[in-house]
Amino acid sequence: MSDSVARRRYSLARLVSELQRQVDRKDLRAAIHLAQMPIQSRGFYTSQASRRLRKDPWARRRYTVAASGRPRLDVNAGLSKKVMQAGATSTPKPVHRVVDPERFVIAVLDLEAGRLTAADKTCLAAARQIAGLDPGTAVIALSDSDAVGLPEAGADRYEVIPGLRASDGRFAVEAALCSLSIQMTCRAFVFSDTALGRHTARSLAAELGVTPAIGAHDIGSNYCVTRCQSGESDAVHEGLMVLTAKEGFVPPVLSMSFEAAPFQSGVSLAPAESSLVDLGPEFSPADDVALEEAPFVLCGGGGVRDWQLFNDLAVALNATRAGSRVVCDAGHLPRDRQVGASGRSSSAKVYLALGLSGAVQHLQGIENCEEVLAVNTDAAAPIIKRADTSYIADADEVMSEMLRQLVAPE
Amino acid sequence: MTKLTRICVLLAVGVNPANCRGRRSSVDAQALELALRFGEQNDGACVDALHVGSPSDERSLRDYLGMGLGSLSILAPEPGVEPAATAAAHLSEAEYDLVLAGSAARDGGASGVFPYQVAKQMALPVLPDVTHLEESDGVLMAKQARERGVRQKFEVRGRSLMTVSPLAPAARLPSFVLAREGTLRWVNSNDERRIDPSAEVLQSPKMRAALPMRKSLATFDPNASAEDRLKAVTALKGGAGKLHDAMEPELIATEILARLKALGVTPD
Amino acid sequence: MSDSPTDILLQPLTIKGVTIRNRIMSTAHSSGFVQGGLPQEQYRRYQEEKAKGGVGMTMIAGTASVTPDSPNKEAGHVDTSNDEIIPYFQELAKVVRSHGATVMSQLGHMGRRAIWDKDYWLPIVSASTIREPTNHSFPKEAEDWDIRRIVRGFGEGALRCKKGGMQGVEVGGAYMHLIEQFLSPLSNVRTDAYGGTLEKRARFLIEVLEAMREQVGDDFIIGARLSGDEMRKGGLTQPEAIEICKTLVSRGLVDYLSIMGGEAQDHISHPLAMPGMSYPVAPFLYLASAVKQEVDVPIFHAQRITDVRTAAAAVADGHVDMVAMTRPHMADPHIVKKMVEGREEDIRPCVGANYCIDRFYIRGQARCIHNPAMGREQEIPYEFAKADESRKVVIIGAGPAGLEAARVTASRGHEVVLFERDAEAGGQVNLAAKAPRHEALANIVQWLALQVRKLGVDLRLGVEATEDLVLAESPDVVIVATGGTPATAQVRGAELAVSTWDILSGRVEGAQYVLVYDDNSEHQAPQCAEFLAQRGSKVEFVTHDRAMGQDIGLTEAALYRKHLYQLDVIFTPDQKLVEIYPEDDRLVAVLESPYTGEQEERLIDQIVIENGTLPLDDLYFKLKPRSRNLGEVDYHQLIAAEPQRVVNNEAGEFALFRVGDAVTSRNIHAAIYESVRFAKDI
Amino acid sequence: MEVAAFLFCVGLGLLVLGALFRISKWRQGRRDGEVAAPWVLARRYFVDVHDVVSRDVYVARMHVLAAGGFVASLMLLAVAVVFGDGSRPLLAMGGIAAFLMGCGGVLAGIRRYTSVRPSRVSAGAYDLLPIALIGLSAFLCLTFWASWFEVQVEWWGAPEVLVLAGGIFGIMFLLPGMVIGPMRHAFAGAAHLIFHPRQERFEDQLAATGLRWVDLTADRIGAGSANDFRWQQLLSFDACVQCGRCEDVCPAHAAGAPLNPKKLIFDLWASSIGPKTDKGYRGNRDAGGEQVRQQTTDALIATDSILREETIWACTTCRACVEACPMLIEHVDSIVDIRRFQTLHLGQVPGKGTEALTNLRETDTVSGKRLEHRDRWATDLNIPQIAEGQEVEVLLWLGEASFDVRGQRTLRALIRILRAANVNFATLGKLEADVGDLARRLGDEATFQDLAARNVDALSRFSFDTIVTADPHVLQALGKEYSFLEAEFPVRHHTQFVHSLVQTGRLTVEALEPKSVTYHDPCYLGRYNGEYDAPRELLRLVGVDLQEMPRSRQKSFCCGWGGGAAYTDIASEIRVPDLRMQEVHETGASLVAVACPNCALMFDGVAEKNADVIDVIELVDMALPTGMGQ
Repeated sequence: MSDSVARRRYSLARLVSELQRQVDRKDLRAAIHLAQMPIQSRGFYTSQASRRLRKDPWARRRYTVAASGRPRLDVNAGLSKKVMQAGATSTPKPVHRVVDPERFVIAVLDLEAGRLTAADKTCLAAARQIAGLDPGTAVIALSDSDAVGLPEAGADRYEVIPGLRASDGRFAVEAALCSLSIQMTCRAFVFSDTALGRHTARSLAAELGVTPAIGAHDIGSNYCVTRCQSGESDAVHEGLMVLTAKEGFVPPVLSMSFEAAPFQSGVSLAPAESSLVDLGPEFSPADDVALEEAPFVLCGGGGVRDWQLFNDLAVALNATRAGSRVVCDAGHLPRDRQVGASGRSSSAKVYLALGLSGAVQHLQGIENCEEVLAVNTDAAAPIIKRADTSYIADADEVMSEMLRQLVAPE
Repeated sequence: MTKLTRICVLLAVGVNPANCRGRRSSVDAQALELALRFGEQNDGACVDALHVGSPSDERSLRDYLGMGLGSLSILAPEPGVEPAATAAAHLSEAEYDLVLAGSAARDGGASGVFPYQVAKQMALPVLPDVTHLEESDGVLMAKQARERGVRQKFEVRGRSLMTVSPLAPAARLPSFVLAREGTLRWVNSNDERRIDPSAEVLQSPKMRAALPMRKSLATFDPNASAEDRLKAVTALKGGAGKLHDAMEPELIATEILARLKALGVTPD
Repeated sequence: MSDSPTDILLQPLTIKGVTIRNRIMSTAHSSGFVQGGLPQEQYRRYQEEKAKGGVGMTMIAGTASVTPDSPNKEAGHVDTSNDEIIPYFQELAKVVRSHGATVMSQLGHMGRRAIWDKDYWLPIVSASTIREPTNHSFPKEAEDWDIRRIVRGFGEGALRCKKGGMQGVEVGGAYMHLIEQFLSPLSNVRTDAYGGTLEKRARFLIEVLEAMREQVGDDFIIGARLSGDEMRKGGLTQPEAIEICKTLVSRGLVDYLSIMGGEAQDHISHPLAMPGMSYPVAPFLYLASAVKQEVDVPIFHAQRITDVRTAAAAVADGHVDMVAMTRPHMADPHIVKKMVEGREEDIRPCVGANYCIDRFYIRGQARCIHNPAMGREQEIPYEFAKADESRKVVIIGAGPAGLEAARVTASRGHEVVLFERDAEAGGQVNLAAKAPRHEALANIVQWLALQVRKLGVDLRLGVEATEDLVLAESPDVVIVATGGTPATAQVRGAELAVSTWDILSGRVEGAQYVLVYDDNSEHQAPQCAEFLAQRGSKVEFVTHDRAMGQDIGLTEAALYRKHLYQLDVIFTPDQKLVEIYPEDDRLVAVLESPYTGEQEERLIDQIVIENGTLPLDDLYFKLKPRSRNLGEVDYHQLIAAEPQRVVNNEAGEFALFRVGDAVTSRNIHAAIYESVRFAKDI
Repeated sequence: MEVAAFLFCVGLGLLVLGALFRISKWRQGRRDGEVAAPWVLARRYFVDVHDVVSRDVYVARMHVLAAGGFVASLMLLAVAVVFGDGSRPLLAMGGIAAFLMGCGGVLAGIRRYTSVRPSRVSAGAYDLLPIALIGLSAFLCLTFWASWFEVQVEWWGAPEVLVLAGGIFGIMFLLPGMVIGPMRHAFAGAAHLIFHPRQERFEDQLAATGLRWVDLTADRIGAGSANDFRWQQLLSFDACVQCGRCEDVCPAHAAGAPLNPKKLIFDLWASSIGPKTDKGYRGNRDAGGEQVRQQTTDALIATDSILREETIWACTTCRACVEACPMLIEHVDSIVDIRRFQTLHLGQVPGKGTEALTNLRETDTVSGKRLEHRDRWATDLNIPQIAEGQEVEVLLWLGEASFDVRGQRTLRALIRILRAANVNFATLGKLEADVGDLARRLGDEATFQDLAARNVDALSRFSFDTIVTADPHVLQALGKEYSFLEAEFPVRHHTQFVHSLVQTGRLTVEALEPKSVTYHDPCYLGRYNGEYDAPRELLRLVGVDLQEMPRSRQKSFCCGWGGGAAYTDIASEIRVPDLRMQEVHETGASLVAVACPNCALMFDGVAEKNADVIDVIELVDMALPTGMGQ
């Protein structure tokens, strides 16, 4: 695309951002045009030169200038449409309330920097499955720090118990949870299906003397099912359940929103000396991690020309590589790197899309990504709609810049 | 602290996922592998193994022997005897510094709890999903497999029980001759505590023939308005949609890198 | 070595003693291949090809009308209202089953979706008198005797299917046909026993199923195709749909359910009910899945499941028991065969252009945008026999026409050289794929290019073929598929305008105020308008026609409207562009109403004209005198699918054919069809 | 004459002592297996050995002259001395014989001292042979000449003393050298021919291609140290001439893998009955084995052993070396013996070998699949499964290939053909376990015998005329290696069976449009089972024009899969299949026809192929008259 074109886009978009994106481009332009027009004509006037009637269809729409100084249309569905496209507004969900509940479902969350992980959401959804909409049963979300998004995820109550997710193998956590189950009727303890979650589930089960259900794929109000004996048979767990839910087998909570009110169980962790000392994490080469697992995916599209650069950047960032169908067809990346409806799907924390236009089918593959960053020359590309942050620029230029800054000494 | 010397690996009989045939549990074998390697690297460390339960499937148990165990102790509690307590008693007697077990010897939700029951009886801390064991100047180091390829490092001061992750190094091929010649040693323990039958019934899940599993799809709120339902199907999830235009590549790069750091996906 | 992920699709499924060999089927759909209300050879061959290709089950008919007041004879539908059908069913069943496939038939009544002035000119009937927006019929409200006779019709129809060797019958209760017209509050405002509560609205369906069961007995498969959610304000909701399904199953009225999403009452609901390339893959799978959760009969599902991997996942994850790949089977009836042979990449993909549906609506017969053999099985084979002698074939132009010609001649065993001026193959299709929502069109040429490469065609990209280059190959056959170049309108100042190609290719950037003038009535102009508007231009769409996209079929036309209106494009039909002249730094377009002769002007920044293409035929005319047939084509032989035998010039060195837009401005299907017609006999 | 007599006696004496010494070495080996009567020597020497030697005419001539002349002249000398027979004809013959030996010496000299010398022959002591021959020849000629003219030779005279020196050197080099020096092969070779570890090969070449059964209850299985070998094997190591013919034909060596069959035999000799070092070795070494190694322990494979672990796993068991060896040494047997020890005693199998064996032990398939899924891919074909009491013509053995898309394509073609010819066939369904070829080649005799038992049990329950398989490894296992269970099944390779179908007119094929095709002989079909013509016949029938590769039929070059090499995957400079595809390319053929799913797999894996890979049977399928086999 020629520079002049690019520049035109920039200037346009600057105007747009100046108007804080509430005003759609076309209305802005219409306003500008309105200013240019001979006022008296109302869009109908005879051309001096040709003596023919001249009509401006746009002028038929009446523009006024609002107090805000922004142009506003009185009859035009267009504006409201655009706002809806931004996806922000949708009808608020009804809130499900529980008043002094007597039965409880305990959901123990891992959290990642105060945010619910995919596994945590599944965990809460599973808890919700068990509690249902029974006004007498409350889902309590336990975590060791404050979390956002609990109401949507299905928590009626929440409590922060510091040190809850300490992975030092001592039984303090289990003890605490046990005491919970003694002081109130717990129907189930649900954990995120992660190393830590499974661990606590098993050791709590040992503590309570019940059989845990790790990776339950079918969860109802009073039962959950796990698959065993090489898929030959199902184990149906009932009574007091200690479980983790198999990823992808619990329907997400949609129709309702929940109170997520603070809760005081009064339990706390008995300070105990542990012989296991956590020395922190060690990262492994990202390209060895499966796409579905990868926390950080670097995805290249047709806009990427320098694939050496792309690969170098992936290494430098320790990101997992991925590509669009076109890219994999062309052999720039192996087939198992293709993201999309007919390829693999990603649920990355960060999905950095470079030079990727984003066909519908590709976007299907990244629906569950938490944050999408896009670099693309075409402001009209579908990926821009999907992205949380988009940059209108040439992918290769940005890549080499990133690489330069990564290697450059601080 | 004392130099770690004595390891015991809890070994169960597993099932091959492809056909229901019994075999050495692959992850238990990995636990044994970890122990054996540790033994090879640290002379003086001795590796024992214990199978709790009836030795119904001798061939599978012998495969463990084939990995280089001189002998495998078998603790076969009487029916009705609490296996974990029995095992715990046996293990504490021998005063092992480290007890290893596979994270889940078989598939199924109930699997993998036995080591915890034992640990509870022995009051040992449990470190789950270990992939790596090493001793450097008297200190035992372990690595744990976490989500997304992360390995958490731990320093172990004192006795503990660890479960070994399937991501640990693959188990060696059993030697036919060693398997043939190794000895299965019957042992017993002083704790013959009985299981409370009522609790038994209460806990153990009911078995039934497998029903088809159903993955839950991204469904849409059936009570939402028709338009919303339609949009949910046809329009894909949209992001915050912040658009930066006419920014210099240099600036973009800086911003992206900063964002990546903020989200903690790039190592500092 | 590994199990293919698609293996799961090869598991047989048994319903009431009928074993379907795999989990892939084709649903009932209108094709227009049924003549006189009877499935005859064309339709038989069409269904047989899928059976040959390994499909598990094919559901024939797309509305097999059970009474005369539902369209049949003149509309290319099946007429099951009398016994005449039975022998035709028997023949069809014999043929399909001989290849190991299962065959069933759908039964239906279109109610108000029928057209009154066709067939027997009988009054149109529906649940209520509400007018049907797409086919414009004003229905009468079904009286008690209407209901009686139609219910009876379903029963007798079912029996005729059974006698006809069908292995099951299905009630067409979706796509806003009569049964859905009763089920849906949108079309049923009755206050009697057949309207009001869900139970009452479902009564008609239940009576129909009971009548059928009574006729065919308990050991015969009866299924129903229903909508899982109409997704229309005031329409049938998901909970209601599930409720209906549960009732049917609990009463043992159905042996399976086929669940789809949406309905088909007006223009815009059609593209949703038959989602094409503008929609995500498998958008409505969740509806079928939700039903499967509630009932324990096998669940079938269709709607934009275009590739076998998606299909496999749908079964493996337990959402459905059978996956219908109906349009994909039009693009390539040998899906299963190729899948089991590990040749997935050789499956001609359904790109979702919906040409099949749209072509049926505007011209009465379904065609696949890039599979010319569909519906022409008598004329065009799927596997080409080797030619007796290997010839040297030179093809100029690697657009759809040239690529298809290369594919066919190469698989006939000829030595093929294919010249392409551009750096990549694809021709105008690459341009069309630049249009919003139409990226998937590129798969048409991607697939052809892959096949051509596999067949070892000597593809010379970036080489502009000249007379000498062609003759240097001393060819036996030359096929000129050079395509065309945009034609500008015959108006004064036309040189001031740009073409849709200029815009879509990005050669010319869209200006602020643009007038798009459509003198083609096809996809090009609306695509270009959408492209411009999406990039911020204010577009006025002017055409000489009654409306935008006159020759675009139902589903695509609706989608263009939807998106262009959303982008605030203004439509100005019934205006002719007569002159363009500059004023200051802008342009003035002079429009004239052909009806009143009045002229008016537009002061704008840019004028885009779509006027089809003019053939690029210099090379053709250069080669013509040296060819044996002097370029002449014998249309009788062409229609009879015989080899071209014209010889006008004994001294001629080669046979010369011209195909696609190199002849005259048409579309993708025309180009590909024309190629294969010549190529198959070379 | 007396001098000669004296020298001769001394030489002979030393020879006897040396022989006893060698025999004592051989006796370290295990006593096991039958031996033949001495007189078979002549036939085996003049037929079997000659077969191989005569492939190199020059060497053959040289050997006849040298060895013949040597033996003859010394015998005549003996007669002359012992019986004091000075008769002129005898002396004349002696002179001539001695002269001919000299000529042999000259030929040997030309081969070893000029540019024609091939790199494969070993240097060192071997290079002294021509001098020894010529020296001895001169000495004997002089001796016989002198006695003819009844003159006394003045040995201390100026020139004579040289001749005498030559004579002494010659005698010592050739007589005692025959047991302790480089000429070992003369004595050991003769013994080897008589006591050959595979007596059966002299009755029927192909009978000896199956591996030997081992007793799994024995306390040592396979060869971990020298005395685990049978004494015949130790003897065979002694018999090596180091002519290097094996080295020339070895695919592993060609690919730069750490294996050189000649060096392997030397190492086996050195570490078992030799000097426990490879210092004395003067031939080409194997990749990675460049520096001299010294061995202290008895273990054949150890950190300091002469033999290295990767060497024994690099072998593809293609038997090219065995076929090429003029001394009929059985390299493959010894390699497998060592592998058996490595696998069954130590459980040490490199690369993917471990995984493959684990799968075989746990699931009866190499890739760890459910047996029930073996014909999943063919649901649409609904292949009949054999039932008890049912009579079928062909039992179709699907094999491991049925888990691989590539192999499935071949099997489809085969099934279409069987249907087209109205052959009544069925499969074993889930009763078919892997035949165990891979397990056995990887040294896991235990798993092999287990699988074999299972299969034999299944097969003996049903009645069929013949088993047909598309996999030569199945052909080999079922046909030859189950004999230890007294189980003999009629097995035929698909090319053999389909060819017979055409011959008996049950199947008709039409010629395809001309393609230029080359055919790759699978080792297990060719060298192992002697089938070279059926596939070629089929290719001829479908009317392709066959471009033979220089290395074809018996001389065929392995694809690199055999012996589990594809699984142990020992590093080499190039991959074996890449080499072979290069040869394919040189024929200019656009297609390489194979008759083994594993060859197909290997060739498909070649990065830049310039020829497509297709199974012979797939070509036949294409050539079916349209409409058939549907």
